[in-house]
Amino acid sequence: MTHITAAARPSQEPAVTQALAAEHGLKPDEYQRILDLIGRTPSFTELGIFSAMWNEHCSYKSSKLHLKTLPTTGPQVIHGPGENAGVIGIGPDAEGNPLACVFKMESHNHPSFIEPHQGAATGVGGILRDVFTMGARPVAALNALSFGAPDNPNTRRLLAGVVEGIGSYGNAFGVPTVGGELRFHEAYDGNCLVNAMAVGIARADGIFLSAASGVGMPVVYLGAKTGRDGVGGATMASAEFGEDAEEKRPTVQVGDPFTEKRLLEACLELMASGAVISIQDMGAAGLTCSAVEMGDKGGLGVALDLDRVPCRETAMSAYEMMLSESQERMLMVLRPEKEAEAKAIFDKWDLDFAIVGETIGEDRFLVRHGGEVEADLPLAALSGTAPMYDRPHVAPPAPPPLGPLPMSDPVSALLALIGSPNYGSRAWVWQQYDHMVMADTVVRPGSDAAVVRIHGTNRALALTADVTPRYCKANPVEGGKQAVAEAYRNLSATGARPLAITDNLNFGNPEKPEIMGQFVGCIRGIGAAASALDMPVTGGNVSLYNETEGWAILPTPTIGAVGLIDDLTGVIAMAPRAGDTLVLIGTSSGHLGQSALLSELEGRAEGDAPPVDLAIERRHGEFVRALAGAGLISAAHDLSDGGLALAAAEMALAAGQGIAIEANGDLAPLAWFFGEDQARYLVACAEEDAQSLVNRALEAGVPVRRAGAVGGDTFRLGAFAVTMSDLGEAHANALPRLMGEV
Amino acid sequence: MKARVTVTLKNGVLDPQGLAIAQALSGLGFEGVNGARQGKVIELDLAETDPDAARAQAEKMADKLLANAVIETFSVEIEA
Amino acid sequence: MKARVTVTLKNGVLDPQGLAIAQALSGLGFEGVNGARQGKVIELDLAETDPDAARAQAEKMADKLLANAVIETFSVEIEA
Amino acid sequence: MKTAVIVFPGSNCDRDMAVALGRVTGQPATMVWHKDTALPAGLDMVAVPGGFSFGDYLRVGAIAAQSPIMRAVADFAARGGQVLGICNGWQVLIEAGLLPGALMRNATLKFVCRDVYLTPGAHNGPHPTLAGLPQVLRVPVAHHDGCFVADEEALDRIEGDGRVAFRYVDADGHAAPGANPNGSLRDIAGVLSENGRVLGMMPHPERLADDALGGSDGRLILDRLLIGQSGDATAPALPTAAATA
Ligand SMILES: Nc1ncnc2c1ncn2[C@@H]1O[C@H](COP(=O)(O)OP(=O)(O)O)[C@@H](O)[C@H]1O
Ligand SMILES: [Mg+2]
Repeated sequence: MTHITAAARPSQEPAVTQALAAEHGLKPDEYQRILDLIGRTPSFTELGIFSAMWNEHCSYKSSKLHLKTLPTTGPQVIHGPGENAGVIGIGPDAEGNPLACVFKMESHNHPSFIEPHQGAATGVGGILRDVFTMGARPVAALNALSFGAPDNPNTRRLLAGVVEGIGSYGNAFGVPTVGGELRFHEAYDGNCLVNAMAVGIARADGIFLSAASGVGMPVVYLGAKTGRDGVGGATMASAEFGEDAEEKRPTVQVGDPFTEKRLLEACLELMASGAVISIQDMGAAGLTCSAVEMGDKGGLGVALDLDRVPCRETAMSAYEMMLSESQERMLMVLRPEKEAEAKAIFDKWDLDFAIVGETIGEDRFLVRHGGEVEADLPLAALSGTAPMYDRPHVAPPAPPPLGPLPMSDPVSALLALIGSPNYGSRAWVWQQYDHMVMADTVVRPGSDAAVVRIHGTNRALALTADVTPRYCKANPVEGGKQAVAEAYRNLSATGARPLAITDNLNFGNPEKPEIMGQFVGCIRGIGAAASALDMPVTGGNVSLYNETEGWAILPTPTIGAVGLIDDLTGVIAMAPRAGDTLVLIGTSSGHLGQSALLSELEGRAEGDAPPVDLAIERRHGEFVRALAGAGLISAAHDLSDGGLALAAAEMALAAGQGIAIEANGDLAPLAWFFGEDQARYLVACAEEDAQSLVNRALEAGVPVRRAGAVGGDTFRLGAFAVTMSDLGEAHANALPRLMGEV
Repeated sequence: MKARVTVTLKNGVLDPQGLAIAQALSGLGFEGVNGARQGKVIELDLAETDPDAARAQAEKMADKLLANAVIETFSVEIEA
Repeated sequence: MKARVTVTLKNGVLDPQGLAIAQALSGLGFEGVNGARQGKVIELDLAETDPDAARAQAEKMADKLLANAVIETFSVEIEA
Repeated sequence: MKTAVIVFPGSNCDRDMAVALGRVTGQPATMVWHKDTALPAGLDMVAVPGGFSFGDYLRVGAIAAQSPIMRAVADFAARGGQVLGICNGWQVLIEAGLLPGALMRNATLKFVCRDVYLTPGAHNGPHPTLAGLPQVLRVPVAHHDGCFVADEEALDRIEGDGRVAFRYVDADGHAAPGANPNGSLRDIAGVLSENGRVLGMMPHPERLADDALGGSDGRLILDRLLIGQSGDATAPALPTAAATA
């Protein structure tokens, strides 16, 4: 091994000490682990490499132990967690070739809080790269957003910037952004959440992985040039915000969707040419993480010559190049005989293509720059010996008991809810996203799940992102289950068969036992639901330390889910027809604990979260899909936040038709209309089909009840009524009003 | 009184537009373009008639709204 | 040699961005903003070392690509 | 019928356009790379697709308009060939000098993606190129820079010549606040060249040309441009005059 001598270090580089290690986010015992591992003081560049590899973002040191408990297999799963994105089988294309869906969700929370437009844009860019690195063409994007209270002075600016940033990137790249989530809660005042999901389609026999193979193979750098962007970014993503966040600001990364679009086309051409042995995008801690991962997965070493890295700025040091987070870059191991062909493709697209190293037989990560060895480390140990923690956790305290019901008539309560930023129309958001490019969007945003046709076939993917953080805080296990169950329902309500999920686990500081308790509980719930509903977890992302001065976000494990529709004629939309009968599927107990009604109208977070019975969820979901398959229903919508009243109102607005929901003598009006019992759907059918629907339900052991009828221009909850135009105005103006546009 | 606020990206911040412009100029046969950076200029028509006060006002506006301090810097000129 | 090309909208051409800026400034409590217009500035790093030649070059570039004569005008400054 | 779709780096509706044209003509469209200098022979239509050519950097359409292929497109138009520019394609045709006016940032400053309603033509009925279309068509828009501007004199001339291809209207076919998604002057959604052979429009007919996607009014527009031109007696004869702005 070439030993690194202090004398070889450029003089301006700081001496490596425990204090410097601490500035890099390495705890004293972690620094000691490095000293033990390499038997000497690391160089500055090496310290940077360790800090990148061992921070929470790359090493998952607080979460790994628990993530391992999630179910990840199933007949549909081609690649589970561990690759850039999950891969599942989705049947053949028009020529009979097997197709795969490649999808994942990832957070860009901290960067978006610092610079909302660019932070969100680069988040979208990063997740798109994860998908096309695997050989898939992205066909859809979703985003789950959480912001502080509507009246927090930062909220508008962050919302406007994030939405603009997501749009600017996805729209220019040319992927339809078809769905997502948007919520406001004071717990996100100091930490917004931006979770971006991308979904792609590839030939199942044309998936590319990151594991290098073969000794002496050229390692190629592709895409944009390297600048000092985000140096230290991966470290930042894992640090709690504090008073000094201003000073920690690293250079902000700027997204370049034009380069990403060219990179996509060039990579897909390159893959088709047979030149690629393995490929990996450069994400957090770019060159470091990608090179180590390719070597580690392939059981090889990697030698890099930084003199050959295309740089955008002058005099970049090895440390800066190894930690740069410049966007729109890839690393590839190339079949040497294909070099000329590969280079021609990148020349055509005006992108950089440079051989920057090679694979080596020893377990070694060797980095040279300007004639010096800047790093010389055992490669496998960089990820293999990363710390892993079993952090102490306690079950969070039970929420206060459920107090008295609000004093409100149901229609006033509905208008307050549907006119609020949390439950008003999201059109203000998704109209800023091109949700139709690629001309395969069958069900646009604004419904349950979005439906995107598999190009050239008569089948489609259904896509959704869901979580109810209020529930997760009150009862992490039930909340975790509910997030998966709601995703399952959203897919089922479109007629889709749920296939698999990706999770994006956003939490506060895991070093606090209550936060760790939320994390552990949510994972238990997600795991149980994923098993029971046959939706294995194929990948995900963990974002911890979403906390500012001790103020943590609500536990927010966003679930992104994919389902399959075997025939486009079986797609069920949300809009019923005039004259239809509405049937409520599922049991209503009037559960108001942690309900939208209490939290939105009175800011009360009382009572337990609604319990989730997974066997019932499954039975009801299968029942709705069977109804859709039999052509018995004209519309379906799942019940979630705001219960029956909000679901019925959304269906009425989608149809432009009035709806009358009957009262229920067994429950208090607010409990009946706004209770959030799970496993429920509201479906619409022709009056003459209602009886056969009820008969089927009896056979299937599914409780159903007639809930109302469609038609007219009035919306009714029992004896209370509002005109459709007033309802529509409240719904449509909720976000424009927040943004000061109306 | 007219104030002109010029907002440019900080050094080191990626400027995709600038790169594309430089490439396009080369593509058009212009030689010797080592690089290009794009910024914006905002011309303000201010009621203020004192140049120093106008400058101070424009600087405040740039600080508060016209420039994004995280990635941009600005300069102010006052026109007679 | 650096050349700075400033491109602004011709008078009379609708400038939604300028309008929005003026509105936003008033919304932030700045008084006496009679109007705002937004343009762009492109800083070129040219190999040319003669100021006059550099100016001529930059003007050609502006003419050909950087400005759209239908709606915009431009001016060129050469920095030492 | 032979059609071609130009592909610039950053184009992203090129495939959508090719699929829709293929469906209308029954023949695959030829994709033509922006660095090419010639179009395939015997074309019935060249489409300049939507997207973000060159990232929309500098000025929408400006860099693409300087591409080598655009010289060939201009020659084709000058010979009376049919050219269709959608969204970014219209922006490119304007920058290339094939159509008048300019497309500026939307008045809301926001990107907008939604269905809009269009009515063909100016006050005195549709241009012959677009004759026979329904009075109201539903077609989506998706753009950030679709606000059509020109000086009053130019607007009067375009209108006077009957070269307003489409106007934004409400679902009933009337001008209405909120019907115009971008602040375009006189609600103009698309413009034709003097000879009626070059059409630029912001809405995307290729995106609603398939009932599986919830509508096919876009298909009617493409049908009219392609099939109407040879089969329909009301279609204008191939003019020889140059298609200039
Ligand atoms: N950030 C977003 N981006 C795109 N679409 C969104 C976003 N937030 C919400 N939507 C869309 O708005 C609709 C309503 O969202 P939501 O109320 O979360 O639905 P549900 O309660 O059925 O999960 C859905 O179609 C959803 O995809
Ligand atoms: Mg739902």
